[in-house]
Amino acid sequence: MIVELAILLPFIMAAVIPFIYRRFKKVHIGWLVLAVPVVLFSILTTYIPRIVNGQTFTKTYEWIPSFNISFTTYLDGLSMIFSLLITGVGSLVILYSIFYLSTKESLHHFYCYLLLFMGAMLGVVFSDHLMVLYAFWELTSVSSFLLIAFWHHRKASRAGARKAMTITVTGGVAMLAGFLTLYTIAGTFSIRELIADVGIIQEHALFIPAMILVLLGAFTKSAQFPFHIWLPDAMEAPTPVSAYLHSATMVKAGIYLVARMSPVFGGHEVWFWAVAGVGIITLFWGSFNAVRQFDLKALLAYSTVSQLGLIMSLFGLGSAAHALGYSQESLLYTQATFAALFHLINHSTFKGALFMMVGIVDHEVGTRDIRRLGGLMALMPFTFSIAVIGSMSMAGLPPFNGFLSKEMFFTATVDILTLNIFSIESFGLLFPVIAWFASVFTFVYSAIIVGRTFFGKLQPERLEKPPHEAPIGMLIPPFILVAVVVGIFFFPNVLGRNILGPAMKSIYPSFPTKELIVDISPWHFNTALLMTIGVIIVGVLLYRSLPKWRAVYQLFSQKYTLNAYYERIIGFSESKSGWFTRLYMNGNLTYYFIYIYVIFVGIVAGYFVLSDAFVWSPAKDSAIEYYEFILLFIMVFAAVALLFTKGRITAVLLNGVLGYSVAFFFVIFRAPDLALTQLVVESVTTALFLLCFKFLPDLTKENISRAVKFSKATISILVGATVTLIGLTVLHYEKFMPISTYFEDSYNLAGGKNIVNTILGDFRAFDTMLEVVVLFIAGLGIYTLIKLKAKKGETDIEN
Amino acid sequence: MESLIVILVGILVAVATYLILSRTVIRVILGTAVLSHAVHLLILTVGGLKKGDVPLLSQSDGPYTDALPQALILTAIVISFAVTAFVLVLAYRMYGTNGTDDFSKLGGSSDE
Amino acid sequence: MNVSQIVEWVAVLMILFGSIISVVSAFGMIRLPDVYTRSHAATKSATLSVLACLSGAFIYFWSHDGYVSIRLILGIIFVFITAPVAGHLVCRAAYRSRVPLAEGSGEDLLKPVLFGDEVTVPEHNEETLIEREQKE
Amino acid sequence: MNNIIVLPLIIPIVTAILLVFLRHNIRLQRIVSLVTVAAVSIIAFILLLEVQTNGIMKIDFSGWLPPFGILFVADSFSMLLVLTANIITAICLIYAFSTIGGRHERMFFYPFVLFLIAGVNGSFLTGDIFNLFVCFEVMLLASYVLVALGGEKFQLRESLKYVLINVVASWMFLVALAYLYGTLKTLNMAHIAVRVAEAGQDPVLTTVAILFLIVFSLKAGLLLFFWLPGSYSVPPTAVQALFAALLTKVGIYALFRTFTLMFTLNASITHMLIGVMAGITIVLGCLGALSGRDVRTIAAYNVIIGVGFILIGLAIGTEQAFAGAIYYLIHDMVAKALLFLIVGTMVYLTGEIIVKNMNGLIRHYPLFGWIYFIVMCALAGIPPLSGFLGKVLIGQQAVEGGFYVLLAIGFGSSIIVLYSLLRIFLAAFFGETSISEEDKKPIPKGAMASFVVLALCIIALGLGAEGIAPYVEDAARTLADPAIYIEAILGAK
Amino acid sequence: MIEKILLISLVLFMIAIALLLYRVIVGPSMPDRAIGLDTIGVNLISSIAIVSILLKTKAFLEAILILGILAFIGTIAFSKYIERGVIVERKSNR
Amino acid sequence: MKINDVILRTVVKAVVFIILTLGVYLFFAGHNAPGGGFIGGLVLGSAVVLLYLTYDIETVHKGMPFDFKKVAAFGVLLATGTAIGSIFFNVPFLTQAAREFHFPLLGETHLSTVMIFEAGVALTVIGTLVTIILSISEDE
Repeated sequence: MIVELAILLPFIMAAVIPFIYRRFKKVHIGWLVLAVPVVLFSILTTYIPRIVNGQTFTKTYEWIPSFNISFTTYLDGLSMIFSLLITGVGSLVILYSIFYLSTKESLHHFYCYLLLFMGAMLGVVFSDHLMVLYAFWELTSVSSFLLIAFWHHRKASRAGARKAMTITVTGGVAMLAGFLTLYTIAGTFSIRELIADVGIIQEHALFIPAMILVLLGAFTKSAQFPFHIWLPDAMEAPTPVSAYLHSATMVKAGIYLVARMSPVFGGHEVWFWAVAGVGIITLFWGSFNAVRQFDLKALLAYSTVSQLGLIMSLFGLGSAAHALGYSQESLLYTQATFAALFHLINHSTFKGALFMMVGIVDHEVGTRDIRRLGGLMALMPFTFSIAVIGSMSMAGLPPFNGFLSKEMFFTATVDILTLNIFSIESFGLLFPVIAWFASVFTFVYSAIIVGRTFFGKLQPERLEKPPHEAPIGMLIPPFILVAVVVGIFFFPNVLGRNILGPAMKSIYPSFPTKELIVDISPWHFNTALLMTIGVIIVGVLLYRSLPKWRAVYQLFSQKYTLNAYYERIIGFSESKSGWFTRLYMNGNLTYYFIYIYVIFVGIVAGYFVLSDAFVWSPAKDSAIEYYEFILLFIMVFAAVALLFTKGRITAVLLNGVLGYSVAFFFVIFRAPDLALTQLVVESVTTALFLLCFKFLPDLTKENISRAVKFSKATISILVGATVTLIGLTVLHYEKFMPISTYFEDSYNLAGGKNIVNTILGDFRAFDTMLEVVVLFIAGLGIYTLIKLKAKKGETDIEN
Repeated sequence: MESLIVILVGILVAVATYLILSRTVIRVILGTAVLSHAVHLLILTVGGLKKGDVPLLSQSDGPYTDALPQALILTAIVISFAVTAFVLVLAYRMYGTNGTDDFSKLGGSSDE
Repeated sequence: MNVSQIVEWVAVLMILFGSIISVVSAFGMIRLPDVYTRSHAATKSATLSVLACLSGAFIYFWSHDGYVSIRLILGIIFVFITAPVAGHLVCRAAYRSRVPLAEGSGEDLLKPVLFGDEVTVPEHNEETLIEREQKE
Repeated sequence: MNNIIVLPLIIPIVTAILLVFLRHNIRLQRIVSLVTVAAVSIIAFILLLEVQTNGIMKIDFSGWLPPFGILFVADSFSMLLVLTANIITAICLIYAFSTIGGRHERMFFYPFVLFLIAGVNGSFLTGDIFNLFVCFEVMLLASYVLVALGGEKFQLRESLKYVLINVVASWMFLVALAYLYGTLKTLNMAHIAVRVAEAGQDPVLTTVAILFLIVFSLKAGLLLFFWLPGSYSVPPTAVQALFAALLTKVGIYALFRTFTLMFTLNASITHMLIGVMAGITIVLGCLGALSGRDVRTIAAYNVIIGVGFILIGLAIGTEQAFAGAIYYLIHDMVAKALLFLIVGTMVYLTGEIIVKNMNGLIRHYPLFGWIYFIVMCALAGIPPLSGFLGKVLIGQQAVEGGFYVLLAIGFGSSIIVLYSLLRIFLAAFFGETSISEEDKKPIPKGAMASFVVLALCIIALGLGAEGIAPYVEDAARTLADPAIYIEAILGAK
Repeated sequence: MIEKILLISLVLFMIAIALLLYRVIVGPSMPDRAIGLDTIGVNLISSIAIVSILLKTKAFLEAILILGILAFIGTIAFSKYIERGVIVERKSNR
Repeated sequence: MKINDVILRTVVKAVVFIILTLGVYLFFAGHNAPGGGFIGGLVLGSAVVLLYLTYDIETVHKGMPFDFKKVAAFGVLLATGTAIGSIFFNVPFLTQAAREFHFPLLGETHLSTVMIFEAGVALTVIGTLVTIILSISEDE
């Protein structure tokens, strides 16, 4: 069906593109790619009537049914908006890219990434299953990483891509944790089922953590303050990518998530303040910073940040209606959500157009620096008109769609003051105030875009290429977008009823749809209009006096920007972790042994002492003879002498003495086989030591300080004591009979009278077999070790 | 007797640990050798000492001392022999190529 | 006291004798001044002690259990054959690695034969000879 | 007769010995070793299927019934690991064919690899704790030789450290075994479980359990991973990959067996300890991976992070968490093998080990670069690749069990993993290349094939996770309920 | 009585071994140690014989012979090491 | 400088046979008395080592032209082979076959495949021991 097709088609195409690219050398491969979004867009539009009628489409395919992970698609009003944006803007962007990117670029990569991205985005908006949503979510991060790093020979591209990936994936992981928490609460991964279980979910103790984690994902993706820093750097991508990712898709994923999850989380105070508050701060911070930018794309990036903040805060304000439940009063707040959805579309249109406009300027002039631009109006009239329409819409001026949604935004911020929950009375006034200031800055930077690029003096000597109008193909897509910008202004209610209404239904499932649809009137008079007029007046004044107050930005030292903090955190953690790692992983085996022994004593002895398990009952010991004392004494003597001996031969002989004494103990303890083996093995070991001494140096005195010696001795004694104490306790642990009594019947069972040997040769012959293998490996290993020597002079590639 | 042997094992382990914590290769290897002695004694001891006769059916009619630990020790002795031999050769090859047997000079973590 | 008991006693006394000799030889090992004299204590008296002891054990098992242990006989023969050779080899090694004679040993007639007229006598260090060899 | 269970151990041993006789016929050595490992993989697969129908299978050697004799036990958990281990070994062998070089091949490289895999298989299969020690030693000795194989200066240096630490660890294992025998007087794992249950796991037994925890932690690289970064960066690439895929996993397997079968009753202490150790391990591993400047070190610290993450599953201790840990374990084996193969090849291609000094590899080796990208994503747990499901299951159970700190550390680690690997990708694969078209070394076909196969495994394990779900679920069920295992070994009580 | 005498003998042997151990550790020369070790081996042989009688078992009689063999081989190896620095030569007399 | 080893060599010729006898005895005694494949192998191996000690590698190699690595390998093969044999008889792995035989000279003798297994062990031990010692000695 359509939804599966919508997700699959881009992926299939992405997989095919690299292979057919080689056959398509002559024709721009983009034409082929263009078919994908166009087809999808047209099919999706045919579904609009059914969606308006309240139909939804779901389909489930099993993925990992054992763990409740299934691929469930869900098409409703909300996903419709986003899917239309993705495919619609996608078509235009691909059309634009055909003219923007020459065939010399590695187009197969480009379109492959782009299609992956498109498919992933569609997957995000069509998934009903949280895990699948997460999967596509991460895929958007990955594919956007690839798109941003498309010109990976540029250092800035790589850095931007890395930042984008790091931040969005971090958010994604947090989101995953949030989803898992939701699953723990509700026992389902399906969003629809979650919405159905809202009651249970909100009661749960983990509700707020889950919410915050999910929001982290949304905020990072949508470049909300303070995670917005990746977005300006991501402008290193080719302009079509910026136009696509940062106007209509990638950054809207976070918005989508907030919208989608608001039936679950909305209505909680934390959600309201987090979404609305972060949104409004982002709005202000983005617009404020956009003004200071000299790079047109960076300016647009900050403007995107700010506009996303606007949409986000609208969703936050709108979530108040969830708290109130369905009532006439709460319908006042649903209008905020309606405005959010409306602005979402509007923003995509004008921002898409503006990005393409900047791309054209960049492409035809060779620079995006507004200090070098100016006076292009006459040379690039079409581009100029796109810029004017886009900017005016962005600034919120009539007769463009931005005006309408901006007005609705103002209305919403004012309306929210009537709310009497969420302790709105203390901070509520900040909303309209900040919104108004932000809009002033928005006006200013919109003016900058037009004014600095197209008015003023032309500086041909500072441009890379002689400026001229762009090819028609590059102009068509932005023209279509600005046409939509104007069109929506005049017929907003077409959009409102057919597209926005069903989406409202998805966000407020318990509300009657009709009541949710706001009748947008282009011509109106209210507080918001007054605010807009104020914005225009102050904005014009500020734009005029910009050079004078630009110095304000100098107050914000470069050292203390968020970017600088990000870099510093990364740098700090890399250097400090390096310092720390090298501190303890210093390559010195002695240290490693110390760590191991300290941990051993700490944990084992620590537990042993704390659990009070120590028991010792010497009375149960067997008798002891004098000569055994002497033997014990000899062993202790030899062991201690081993510590102080200076010659290696003596040391080895002392070790031999220990071994022989052990063998003698084996004799005393009635273990003839052991005694024999130990005797021979000990002799052979000693002989091996002597053999190897030909190649080894004599012992040298270790010049170590008294303190080191003391600490080593302490560790050793502690280790010895631990072993002893546990051993003493174990000695008299008499809860069980040994299984070995069974073996005493060895003659009847295995036909041998030597029990030890029958165990070795029959009962546990498997051990013996492997032991022989071990011996063999050691022998063979020694042989290779000696025979295989590194060739001298040969430079080794391994290191 | 058992307690004494366990204490002896503790002493041996302490000595072995001290040797293992020293910087020269030979001492460390000697430490592992001493440690293996200690371990073998320990296995035998916890299995019970002098609780019966030599585990040979032809020599007595029982009760016999626990034969299973003996079998385990035999396996362990062989393995420790194999390992010690290998370590020794490795040590002298290392000394031959690196020219020092002092671990504090053999730092060179791979992160160079 | 029957015969077997007497024989047992003889065996035990042989063992005791062996042990005493052994301690004596051990004292010799401690007290004697240089390696050559010590080897005398080791090879001669210690061999005597072990032979006495093993014979005692052999006799004991023979009379007590009626068990003729071929392994013990082999052991006696083996020690009997090898102990002198071992002593010889060690002494030769000692001399060749130039372990000095005790003071007051009198004239060393072998020295000019083996080492010619080298004047310097290196310290008795196990490494010296090896180092020399490696240099060669 | 279930003699088939012993084949994964005995076939490699026998062929390894036969290869010693075929020392100079390298071509035959290659074929025989590959066929052997492939055959073992097939046997493991058959057994895996059998276990599904027949339940846990066992073979009592020489017919001595447990707890008296030694036995091999095939349950889903062990068979899954045996299967994965052998498939990976086969792939690493293919890589080795084209890269290891005749010097190594004539010096019994293939026999040692076969011994290694025999030891690994034995460790996975055995049902007797002393036999586990012996199997460990088979594996370890082979690994000692393989680390040092080549005789380079740095190699000998690091391998000596590796060997010495492992020797000490082995003797500690014996100490723990001594205590175990001293208290429980038995060696059969199932019988131990029964006796521990009878004694109610008093403090003495818990002490023994903690001793085992320390010992196996040393093998698994849980907290006591000091030997790991050095020794994993010196041997030939194929060996590195094998080590990364197999060695620590055996320790992890042993930890799972110890604390799901034998010492389960004092979980508040033991599992808490495992959790704490796993957390610290991940943090330290992250610090190392973050700061690493050379590719091998970064890869080695990633192994450590993986170990910690898997053991979070053990620390949580629910059936779903076990399932997650098993998924992640399998994923980790495949992905780490591939990562090490790629890293080794990068070093070979550029002649550099420092990340900063590499550049632009993707220009000459596009497929190679994209495979790295895939493994990077898989290790970071990005869906739908192999690391995803394990991460999700463990994470979900961590939430459910209230292990929030572990969850945060575990999930945080995947970001660090991504960051550290992304740095390599951006520096070494992207950017301008300084190697000209003429100077570029070709990647041997066999090596490339092994990358592709492993990458396909990663994708298949992610997308087709359902394919192994029945086995994983069965394995997790057995781990969660030791009674199943005990009953299969000792008969119904 | 017999047992007591045997025990006394055993103690005496042990004392002898302890004394010889002093020689092994102190040296001063390598041959001293070699001789000391050889003698310890010989004394151990005797001790094992006594222990066998005490424990009333013949299980350890192999150990006697083996110990003798090892003491011999060890002494030869040691003396060769002292004398020539190598234990096994590739070609005789180079 | 030639060092003459006449005394040593003369004695060793006799001694080696004692050792070999003991080794073989230990090997066969294993089932009922202390001994067995491992210790027997070690003793036999030390006899070989004694030969190498008193003579030199080349001389001994002329008399015993074995590659001891392969001896060891053969030993392992023998040990594992008896184990594998049981697979073909459809009895549990490693099951040993045993039977009482009546030999004219030896009387009742218990013969079983354990013997072959133990022989494998012994061969491995000999082979490995000699391989190790020779490898080290040959190293320059």
